[in-house]
Amino acid sequence: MINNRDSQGMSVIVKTITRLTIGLILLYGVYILLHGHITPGGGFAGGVIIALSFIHIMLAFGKNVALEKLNQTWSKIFESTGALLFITIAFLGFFGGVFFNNFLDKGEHFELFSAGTILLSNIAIFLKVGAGLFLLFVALVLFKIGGRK
Amino acid sequence: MEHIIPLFVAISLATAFLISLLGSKFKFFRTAFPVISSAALVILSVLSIFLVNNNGLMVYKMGGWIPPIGICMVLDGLSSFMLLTVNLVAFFIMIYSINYVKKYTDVYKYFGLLFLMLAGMNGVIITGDLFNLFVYLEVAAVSSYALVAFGTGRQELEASFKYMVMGTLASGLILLSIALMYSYTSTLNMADIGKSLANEGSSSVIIFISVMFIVGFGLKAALVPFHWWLPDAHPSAPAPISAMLSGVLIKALGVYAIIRIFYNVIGSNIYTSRILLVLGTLSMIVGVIFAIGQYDFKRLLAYHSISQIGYVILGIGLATPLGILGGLFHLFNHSIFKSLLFLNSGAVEYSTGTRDLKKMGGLNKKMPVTGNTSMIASMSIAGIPPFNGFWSKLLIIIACVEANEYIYGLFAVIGSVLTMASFMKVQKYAFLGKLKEKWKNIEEVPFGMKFSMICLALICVFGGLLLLPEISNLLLKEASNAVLIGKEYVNQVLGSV
Amino acid sequence: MIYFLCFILFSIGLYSILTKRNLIKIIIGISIVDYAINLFFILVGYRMNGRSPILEKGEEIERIVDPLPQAVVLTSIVIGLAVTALLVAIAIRIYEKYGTFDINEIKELKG
Amino acid sequence: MRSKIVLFIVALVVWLGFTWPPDLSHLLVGILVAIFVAYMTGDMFITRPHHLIHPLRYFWLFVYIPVFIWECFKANLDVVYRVIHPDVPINPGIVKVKTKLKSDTGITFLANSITLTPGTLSVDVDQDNGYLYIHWIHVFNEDVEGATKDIVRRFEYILERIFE
Repeated sequence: MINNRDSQGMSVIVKTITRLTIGLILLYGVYILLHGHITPGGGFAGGVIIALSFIHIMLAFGKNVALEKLNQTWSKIFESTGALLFITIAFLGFFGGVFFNNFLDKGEHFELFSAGTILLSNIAIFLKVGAGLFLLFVALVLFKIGGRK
Repeated sequence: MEHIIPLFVAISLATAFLISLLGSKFKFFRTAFPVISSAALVILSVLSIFLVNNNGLMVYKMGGWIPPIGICMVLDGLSSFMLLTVNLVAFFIMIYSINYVKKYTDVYKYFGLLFLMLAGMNGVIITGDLFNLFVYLEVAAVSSYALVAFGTGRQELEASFKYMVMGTLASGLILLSIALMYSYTSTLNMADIGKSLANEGSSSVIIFISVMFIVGFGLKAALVPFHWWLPDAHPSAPAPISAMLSGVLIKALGVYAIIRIFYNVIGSNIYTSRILLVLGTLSMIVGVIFAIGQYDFKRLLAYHSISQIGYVILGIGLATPLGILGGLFHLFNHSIFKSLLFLNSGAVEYSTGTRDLKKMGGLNKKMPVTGNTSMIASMSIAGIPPFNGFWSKLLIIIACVEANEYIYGLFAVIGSVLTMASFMKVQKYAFLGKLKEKWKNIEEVPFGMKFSMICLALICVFGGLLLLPEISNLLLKEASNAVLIGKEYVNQVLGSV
Repeated sequence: MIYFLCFILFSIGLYSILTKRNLIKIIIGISIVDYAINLFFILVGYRMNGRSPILEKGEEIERIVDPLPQAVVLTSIVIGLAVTALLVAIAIRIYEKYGTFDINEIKELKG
Repeated sequence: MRSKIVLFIVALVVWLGFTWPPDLSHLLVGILVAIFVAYMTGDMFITRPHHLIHPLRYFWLFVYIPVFIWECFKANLDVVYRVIHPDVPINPGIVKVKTKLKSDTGITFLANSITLTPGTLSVDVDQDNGYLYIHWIHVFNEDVEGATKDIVRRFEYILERIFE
């Protein structure tokens, strides 16, 4: 359980609002991510929103709470996995004859499961962008703390 | 067989991310894996040369989309020639790096960034789409910024910042000219742009775009009015990275893009050739004059890079078959001997810990491999027969005379003489003469470093053989033909869809 | 007319890069240059009275603005993000080593 | 754990709102996404889940909305008067007020209500002693009791019934 009266982070008002909204921000990011092929958005925008929700936790509660939820080792693994997944999807296009071929069933317009590999590519991009942006922020923040000592 | 075309980018990207995922855990991914992967790339480039020789120009449609709509990759003689150059140098640098980078922490990041840079360069060379070229260019450039700062010392950081500001500005200009080009032709495919420009005819917008392309890619290639970031950035990087930057990066990002855009897409005319001639000559002379006064080994080499890029641009600016052949041949030779020289400087720094020529002396006795290979490379860069540098410079000078551009030919000779003078200084201060007391206990560098230096030196010695008709038809003729066909490129690309 | 405003923005960024002494201000100048170019690229695809290029259920496509520059600029923004992050990281390291952001005091190397 | 379940339900409802009209694929994906969201951030969503089942609290929340809108309206008129009056009769300053509310959510709602009302702005909070620091466009009362009566009381008696 997260203690609101912990001295780290911002005041109780910010913490309470963060507690109430953070889940919905995360949900919205996932929505943007999963509907990237039928509405505006996609892997990059969704990844940025999801990364921002973790950055939000870090700003409100301090770095320890955020790193408990998603630590650096895992973010690094997610980042590389995302890129590899994207290349793997591109390689799987050889099943359809050409590199990057959209070999899956395209489906109907405006359905959630349509557009073949684009949804998978979006998820790969999300892993790369989300983890990358979070790592970037963590790197800059932790470096600043280290420099002050 | 045509499926190997996207592999140049895909393999290097996959290697980069595999290294960054597993490199911190397993030693294999920090040592053998980069070498294996870049060896695969070299084999693929050799394969691509034969492929081009058999089939002519090849277009690969990404994802099965037809080119003006989808993104395509184009493999022609020039591309395969550049791919061979880049991947060959990269292969030797990987072998060299395994021993060299032991002094750094987080070695896997080094190899990851190096492969990202390689992916960017291969992508620039092979792509057939103007915006895609910009993206790959930025991939290569961003990883090179990070690699220049890899040592995180005071000088490295400062050089990297300077390099980054200039590089970003150059990228901005390139993007701006791409935007203008898109507004003028409403397409981004290079062949389609060429077609639509041919229909529209010339206009002042095209001149504006050309000027911005020359400034942008000239900044990337470090031609003389835009050169002043290079002597800071290249010496500050770790030695293998300097070899990579000076040897291939400025060529893949700068010279190749200039050739492709001005000869194949916009179409060459008398003004662009004249501008290239003047810029080339200026770089040639100014670079070597600055180089003579330097006593920092790597800084001297960096100034020579500017000078030698001048030769390449001069040869290409002549726009005669012989001139382009000479320019491209010099491009290949320069990447070999300049990489070798930077590797030599890295070996000297590895053993003695200094880059100052005045503090060295007589190193030949303790480091025979480094000394002799650097002797070969110096003679090669100075244009002494029978090394490869002689043949390409000879071709360029003959081409100048043939084209009745005697002045430029004269400048090329002067540049060559000055180059020889400055490398005699290097040999005298660093390797010949009496061994100083301080360096009694130094040792020759480890095997991997020796191996790649010797291999590069052998290529220097036998590089002239590339001009033999059989090999030349395969490699250099194909490359220079790809440049010479000019706007015919457009028809070939659109015709092969 | 509006294109010239982009070029003015571009010039402001360029001015900031060339004359400011503070590393952070140079980074801001680079960002301004980036945004000016992105804005210009977006405007290239504009068309009079065009609507956004989003296909919705049960609608015909007519008079949409050019979607290609938007896709392209999204990529360019990502690149800009990467470059800016790297610039800031290097600037922080420079501050750690030199203790200042002033480029007049950071000149161990001379062009 | 109960907090996670609550967030799961809320997330599922919001997801269905996003993807209206619902069909089977959206519902299935929505359940997975809601589980993910609840797993990642559910432990910080609410601290006292048992309060959610009291119907009286929802009634008072319902009452609170018109009260808040009315107070907001009055404060708007007050600020408009101060702005268009030629003398601009303002006397800005920061006052300290006392609140009886103890819970985090209660204090947050009180502070945000005060901020949303024109003319007053919560600057800082001292939760241990129950003090709020308010920036006021025209300070009527400088002492703690008077200011508390003017600013806090109008919201506090309902918020107390909702959140305490």
